[in-house]
Amino acid sequence: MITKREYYANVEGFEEEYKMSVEEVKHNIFEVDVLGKKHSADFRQINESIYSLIIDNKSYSVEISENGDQFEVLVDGESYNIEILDDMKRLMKLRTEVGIEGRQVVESQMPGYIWKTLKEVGDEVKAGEPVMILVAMKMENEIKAPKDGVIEEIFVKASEDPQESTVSTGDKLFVIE
Amino acid sequence: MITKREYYANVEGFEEEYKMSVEEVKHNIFEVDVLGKKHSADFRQINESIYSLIIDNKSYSVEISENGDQFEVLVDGESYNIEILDDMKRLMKLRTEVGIEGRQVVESQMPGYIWKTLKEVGDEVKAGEPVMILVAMKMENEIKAPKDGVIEEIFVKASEDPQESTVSTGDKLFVIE
Amino acid sequence: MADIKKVLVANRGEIAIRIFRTCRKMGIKTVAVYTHADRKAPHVRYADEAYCITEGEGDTNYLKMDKIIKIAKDTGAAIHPGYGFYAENAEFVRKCDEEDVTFIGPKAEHIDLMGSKTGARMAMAEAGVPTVPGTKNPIRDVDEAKKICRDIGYPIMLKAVYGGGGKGMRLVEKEEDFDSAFRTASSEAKNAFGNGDMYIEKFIIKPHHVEIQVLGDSHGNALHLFDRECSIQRRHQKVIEEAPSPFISEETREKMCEVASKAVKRLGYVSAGTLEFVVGADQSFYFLEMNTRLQVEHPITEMITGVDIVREMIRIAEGKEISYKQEEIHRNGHAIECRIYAEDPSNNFAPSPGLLTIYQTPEGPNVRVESGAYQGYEIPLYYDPMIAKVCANSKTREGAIENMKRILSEYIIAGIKTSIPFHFSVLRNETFLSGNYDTGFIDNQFDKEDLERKEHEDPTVPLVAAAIKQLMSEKIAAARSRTRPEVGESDWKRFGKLLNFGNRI
Amino acid sequence: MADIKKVLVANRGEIAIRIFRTCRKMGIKTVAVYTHADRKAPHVRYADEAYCITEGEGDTNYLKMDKIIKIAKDTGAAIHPGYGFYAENAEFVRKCDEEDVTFIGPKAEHIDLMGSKTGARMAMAEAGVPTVPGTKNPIRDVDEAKKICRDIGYPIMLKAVYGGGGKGMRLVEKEEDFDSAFRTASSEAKNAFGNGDMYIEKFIIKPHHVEIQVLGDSHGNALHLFDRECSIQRRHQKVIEEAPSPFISEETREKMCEVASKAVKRLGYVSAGTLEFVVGADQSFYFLEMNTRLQVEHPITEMITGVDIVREMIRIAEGKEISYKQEEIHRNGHAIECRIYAEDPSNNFAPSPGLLTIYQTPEGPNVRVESGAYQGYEIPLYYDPMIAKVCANSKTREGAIENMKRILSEYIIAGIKTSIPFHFSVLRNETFLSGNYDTGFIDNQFDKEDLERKEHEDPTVPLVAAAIKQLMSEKIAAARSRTRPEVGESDWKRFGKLLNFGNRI
Repeated sequence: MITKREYYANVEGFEEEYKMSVEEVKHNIFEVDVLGKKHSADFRQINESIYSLIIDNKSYSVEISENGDQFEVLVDGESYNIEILDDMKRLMKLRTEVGIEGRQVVESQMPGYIWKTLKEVGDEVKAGEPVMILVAMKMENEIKAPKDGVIEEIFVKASEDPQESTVSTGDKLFVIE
Repeated sequence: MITKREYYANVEGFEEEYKMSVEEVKHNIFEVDVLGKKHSADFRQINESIYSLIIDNKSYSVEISENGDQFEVLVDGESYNIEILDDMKRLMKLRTEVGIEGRQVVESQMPGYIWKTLKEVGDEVKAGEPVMILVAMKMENEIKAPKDGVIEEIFVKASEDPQESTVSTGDKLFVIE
Repeated sequence: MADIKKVLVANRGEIAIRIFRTCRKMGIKTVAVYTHADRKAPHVRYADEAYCITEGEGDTNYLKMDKIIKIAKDTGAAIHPGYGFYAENAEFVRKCDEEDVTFIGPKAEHIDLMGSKTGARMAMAEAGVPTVPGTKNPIRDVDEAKKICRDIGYPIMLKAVYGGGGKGMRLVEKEEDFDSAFRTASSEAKNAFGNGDMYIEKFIIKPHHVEIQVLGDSHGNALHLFDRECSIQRRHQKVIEEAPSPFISEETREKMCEVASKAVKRLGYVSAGTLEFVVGADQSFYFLEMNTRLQVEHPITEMITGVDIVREMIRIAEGKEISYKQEEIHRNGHAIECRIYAEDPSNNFAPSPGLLTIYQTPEGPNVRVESGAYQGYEIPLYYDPMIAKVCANSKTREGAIENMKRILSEYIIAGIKTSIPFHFSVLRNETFLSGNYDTGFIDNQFDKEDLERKEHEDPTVPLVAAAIKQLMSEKIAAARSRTRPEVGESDWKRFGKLLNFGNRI
Repeated sequence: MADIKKVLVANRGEIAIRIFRTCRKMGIKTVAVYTHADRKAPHVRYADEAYCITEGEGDTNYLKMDKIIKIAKDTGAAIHPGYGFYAENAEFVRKCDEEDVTFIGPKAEHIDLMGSKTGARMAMAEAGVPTVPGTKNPIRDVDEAKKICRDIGYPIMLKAVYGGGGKGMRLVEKEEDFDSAFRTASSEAKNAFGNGDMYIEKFIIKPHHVEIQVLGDSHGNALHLFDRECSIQRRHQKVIEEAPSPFISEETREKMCEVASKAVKRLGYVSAGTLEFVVGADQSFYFLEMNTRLQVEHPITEMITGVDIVREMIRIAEGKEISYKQEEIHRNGHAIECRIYAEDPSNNFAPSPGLLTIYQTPEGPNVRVESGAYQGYEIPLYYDPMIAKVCANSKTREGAIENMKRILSEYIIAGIKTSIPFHFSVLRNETFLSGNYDTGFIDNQFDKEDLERKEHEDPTVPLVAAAIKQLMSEKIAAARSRTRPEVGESDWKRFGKLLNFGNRI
């Protein structure tokens, strides 16, 4: 049974790395140490995404979206993107933070459908040049080349019928080499 | 695959028995015959209890609670208690509708806790005499004897602590012979 | 008296949240108290600070006077009692005074005075307010009491001296019912208020319950915020209220408002209060009692006057003057409140606590909902069954009723039964629509009228819905018996269990 | 013209429901139209009658002119177009006229006139309304157009002649950007409005977008319902609106309202409309365009004036006079609207359609929500991303902002991302609070100010929450790997799937 863990946390927009420890001292009751400062926290799930958090008698309604080690936390209307890593994951991350170059796969950043492709496989493009147009909720969005290069592969077929060219967030759109 | 059924329906407060047939002609589309009058119905579940029902282009938001063959249907703020039986169940019901007499088990009609018992096993009671007091949401409710007789058994122990004498709807309270 | 920077609400549910809402707007910090059973109640999350006042799961009681006052003192908060619990409790106010904690409400002496209904009637009679004939003293001798009743003439009303909210109250139509009524009412009163003393009052035939909302401050200012009609009652419990009353004449309204605000001034009453009157068919009115607290139905007065009563209570507790002069208070349109109870109208209004599997509140214009519930919340067994109050307003009474019907049709609650279908029936009732209904209307007249109305309804739509649902259930059962012979639960049941599971995490 | 007994709304989502709400109150029956994709959209259940206008799942298009008009004719309904779709479509109005179907909106000739922005500016200039310098005619020759721009001076604005709502519109800061901007804007316009014609307009530095709501009837009466400030825009899309404008002076307001209502009278304009103005830092104002429809942001005008604009539109379509005289229209307090979009503010506002697993709307006083969503609803990909508008009012602007913060904190949506956190950031921004922000504020200035504000926040609470959640997830994963090595889904994921399942039944 896991009851105590040490973490390293990063908050988007804040430079500091936060060293933390969390211990479940009773059911629903946690002792949390943030940069050496101890807090007593009573944490309850209210529904799929809302939690009631009472820290040292201060009460918060907190919305949490979890995606692996990434957390989006909404407190009092303020949104925070937080990464929580343990020793091992932190190490792995530091190792892979050396840059990648060369071939790049462009993925869709939003759901929608590909209304038009402006380039074909083999075309040379400049960084910032539009390659295709994605329509989502009636708005046209140009999908641009992230760098100078040649279009190596296109994964989607454009269509004016939304049913035939739907893409989801994260779907591969094209490869530029 | 069941696609067509014949039913007999009763609606509380209405004397008539309604002969009906229901046929699923397409996914979500039904032909329903009520006393010889045909209706075309498009029926969709919206959430746990709400259904969108379009009958001959008239649109209804319908709340349905189902309990065996008993349905409580809320339409346009009006509540209907309906029983839907097939041939066989209707026959069985007609058979058992000859009265029951003698020993009666009294069940709780609401959740709450038994605050006080006023009678003991062996006591003679008259119809309408209070036997125990059930407290639910701060209100006291006298549980009365349904007939003249003798208390044969009491299933609950009264207590001023709600935790110790909680009863649910349908819990047996006492037997009168 | 210093400005209030923080407010502790010694209450739960919708009224705690309602008070917090005003505090937020005023930039005042908020403190919630809660029992173990209420850890996931919404008022806990709504506050800036939250303190548990019970020792364990078994204790569901909010009446923890010393603990609550200590929390207020330690956090530097003033206390608002809401209604119920410590509202109208003079001892609580005195303890607050001793501990130098600001109490947002009336003075202990006025709570004491109005807490004894016999004392209240004497004081009001002295202040020029007409009162109902009856005994002034608690019943000590049942035979003696019966004699008095014979003199006044039946029907009479038995009332708890320290009661309120419809509890410990019984109508006695004839002498042979007196003993049983006295016993149960007195016992209920003793249990609810710690004192079983009862008194007798003349029962007015076809009475209307009309009340006047008042405010007084520590500078001797007093004013009224007009009237509310509260005659739609089930077993003496208000269910629908209107502002203004559709029954009283403008002349009666003026007279009632005037005696009420004059009495408040004369008594030196401070904070919000309500004078309840019984009004006869001939528009004669008698003072019944004064509620020395914020009432459940105060929002309809706020809707027609634009005055935030909680804000005024806080300002008055800070020692400030009321923000308005009487001549600045205007009535604007009509407002109606429906109280939504967790009870089953088709099963004799049996309490219906449980898990809210669906909870959708109404939207659109001219609506105000104050609730203490949310989807996935399990309504506890231990507290008041009122889960929300819904208010509608409009320029006219007809408009407010139409709005309320529209609003209730958008209010969808599943998992428990609620009084919403009952409200619909009332809003469609001819007597209610006429605006001339007395306090006996629901208990004596309504069911019969409602049955007659329903006879003319066509049950085709609900029949079609139920029959299709039956067919679909049979299909699912048949499919299941082929593929999963051992499992008996539907997907929707599992859905409910998961909700429940989420609730227990 | 006869009284309207039934209204078909040729629209979907919140605006269909908003119009139905007024119809219900007026005792008018309602008709919904829907596509296969929208069978479970809430407007379908909200209406008395519902007609599917598509042939199959693949067709998600609401633009079915002949079908819609035929349904209206067959059911005896008048048609309200809402906004978008057939609003501001003169051909649709002419077809209605031909088929003897009442159209609840302006005359075809005025839609035509105002639909061409160049024509509109000429007409308004003639009616004495000041207009912005620019070309009057659609661009035919790009080089010629560039020359004109050089004359007027950059920055200039490219606008779709038949456009509206921010689509087909591009700001061009310098000549080398002209080609690309013209191409994308014209293509967008052609796709959205069936016509790619563009015109050029002088771009006012630090401009405010202030608009005047007007009403005209067929008896020659015309009046204004005061102003709205709509300068909080993201990429030319309004996100927050206020009534009244905190920027313009009383003198400017009076002048603008007067020229607007005079122009309406002079044009013989009938029904509700809006004159959009650009106001410079020096309070000079120029007519931009007239929207010949009900606007998204009309509720804030309703909140400060008490006028139900949809009710007036229906009455005007019945041939009645406007229910008010100008001198009966008073401003009362301040109202703010936040548009809630299904988009992710922390991911560059990418659209975020999907299943609403949690949908709790705000309660309490001084709030109005108009939404077309509910818990368990799957927001479709095919339609506008606005899922709701939330309005707050109060006596003062400060009060309305405080109320809105309280209200948004009660608005809980999960399953998709929404613009609610963005609104919070704006409501806390010093420039917004000062009331002096121009239309470039969000796009050019806000992000930097918001980052600076956030730097001072303490992330302890979200850190504690995330760390506890991580610990709990690890616990659950560890427990699962012991007991069910093959299953990877959490109970909450299953919960979501069940919701989804319920949705598909």
